[in-house]
Amino acid sequence: LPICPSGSAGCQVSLGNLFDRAVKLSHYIHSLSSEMFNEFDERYAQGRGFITKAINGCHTSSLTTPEDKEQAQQIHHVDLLNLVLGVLRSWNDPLLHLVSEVQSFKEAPDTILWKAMEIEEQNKRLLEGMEKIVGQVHPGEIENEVYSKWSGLPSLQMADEDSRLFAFYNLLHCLRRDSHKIDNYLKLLKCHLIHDSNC
Amino acid sequence: QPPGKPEIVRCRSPEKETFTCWWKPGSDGGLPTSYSLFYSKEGDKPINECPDYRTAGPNSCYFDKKHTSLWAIYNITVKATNKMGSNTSEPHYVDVIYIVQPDPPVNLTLEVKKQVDGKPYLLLKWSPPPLADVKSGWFTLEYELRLKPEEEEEWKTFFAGQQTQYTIFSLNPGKKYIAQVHCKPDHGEWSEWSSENYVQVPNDIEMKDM
Amino acid sequence: QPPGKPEIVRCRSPEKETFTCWWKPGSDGGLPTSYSLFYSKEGDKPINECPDYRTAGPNSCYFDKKHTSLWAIYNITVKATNKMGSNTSEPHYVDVIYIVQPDPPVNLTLEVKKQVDGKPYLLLKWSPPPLADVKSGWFTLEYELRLKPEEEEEWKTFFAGQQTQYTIFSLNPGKKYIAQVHCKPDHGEWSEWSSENYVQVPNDIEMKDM
Repeated sequence: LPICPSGSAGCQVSLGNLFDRAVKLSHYIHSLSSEMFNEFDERYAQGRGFITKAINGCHTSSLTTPEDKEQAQQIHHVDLLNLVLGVLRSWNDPLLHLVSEVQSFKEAPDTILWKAMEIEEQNKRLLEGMEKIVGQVHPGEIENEVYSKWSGLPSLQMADEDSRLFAFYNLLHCLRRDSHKIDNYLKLLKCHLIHDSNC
Repeated sequence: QPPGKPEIVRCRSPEKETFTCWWKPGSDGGLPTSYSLFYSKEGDKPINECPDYRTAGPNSCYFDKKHTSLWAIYNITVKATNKMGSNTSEPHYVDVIYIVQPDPPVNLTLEVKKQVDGKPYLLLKWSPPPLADVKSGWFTLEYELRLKPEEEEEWKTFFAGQQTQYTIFSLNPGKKYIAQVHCKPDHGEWSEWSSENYVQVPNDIEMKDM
Repeated sequence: QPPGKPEIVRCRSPEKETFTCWWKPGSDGGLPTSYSLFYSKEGDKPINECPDYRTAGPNSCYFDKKHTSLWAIYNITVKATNKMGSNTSEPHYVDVIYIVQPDPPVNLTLEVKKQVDGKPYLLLKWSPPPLADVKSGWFTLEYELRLKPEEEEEWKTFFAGQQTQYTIFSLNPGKKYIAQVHCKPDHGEWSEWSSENYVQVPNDIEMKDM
């Protein structure tokens, strides 16, 4: 099946294919984030009661995102797409620092380091794809304001071990949560935009 | 004396839209003891009481859609009270997205069919659990089925991805096969196995694999 | 005279993150001829030159992660130039997802086993190629195996979907079977066949097919 039967004019990856790839990637990123969180939790966080402090602790909580199916279906799909873009952008910086800080972590297992690097790379790849998708769904509409700044680097470098461990725990907990949100919203958007909500 | 300390034993969401928690009472101190479940949700301060103690049966609290938020940590406790005093469980922290376990798939059917070259194959079909909203994309399910000749011990499992049908080629003629199917959300736990269904592979089917 | 028209003969990605294209030079017109590969990504106006002519050997261009996008179709041409002029290939369009060819599966094992009723069957098991195993969820592979008695010419192939094991019922006693397996990502190309593995079906196996 030739990819561009009529030559280069108008020859591009279809929206349906873009969504297929984005959903596969978001699913993969969340699975990795979950595994990384669980591994860190088992190895470093047992019995420290970090979960109670993790409440209200994500740097992206300023981005008001839908909390259930009805809300997610009521919001306009372009706004939801831009929210996904905003959450993804908000993770570029922390993921970059996570990789370097995990490297300086005493006996951090390679598996956590590999996952941090893989997530950092795939997150950038998904961001590129989402910008392409928004470009096709709503041409001329790349909003740059939706974005939440991260200022957690100092806490990852604190001398006190318990505080530092909690900072990592909280970052991985938020990554697991936000990557799940992105994956969930993209699967909803794909069914809505490509399959007319009849997946 | 005052009641023993109750314990929240399990919380589960069947479709990422509602969820239920169950608790195990402690000793009742020989006196009539009542139980109340309290929760607070990440992001808002007030402590609320369980919205529905009945729908999910005894020692349970059912959170309907209106009371269920995803991506938010619920801090849940259960308090046992009798005339002599009360006792509160340890807090139980829940984020609904990590307690998702669907109901089993339904309407599993098995049919022996023949290929063009006469060779038989088994076509299994099923439907997603009714509660799960797969159509909108809110819930993505993957399926796995297991099959074995009736008299055998060992099941053979087949992963069917997101399909709701599966074909199995290498069959034994004259055998009665049993099949079950279960499902898993994209990020969550496997459901229980569905009820069993059977099919009898006729004897006269010509069976040359090699 | 000017060089003949070169032709892009193949592009392949091993893991959806990098890719390589190879070209076949046309006639060089008896003169020293140089080759340059140019590409543009759909919609982007600028034409870029190949980032790396060396890594993948002669007449090739290697696109590393930074230069590989899953989200766009590449329009690639190769230009041959000598003193008398130049000649450019037909455009070659590449969508990285469709040119993925994984490495073959590994650890293929064959085992003759017996059912409760004594009838033998062959259980084949294998593992995904190492990279795909690590990136499961990003790489979904499907498998196909082929089997034949050693002395026969014709292979018999069996599609195993996403399973990493397969059972084959009707076997011939006393025969030595050879098997191989290969794999394919959705939309991509089949890998090479794995290395062969053998199994000897014992003679004394009671071999009632029907």
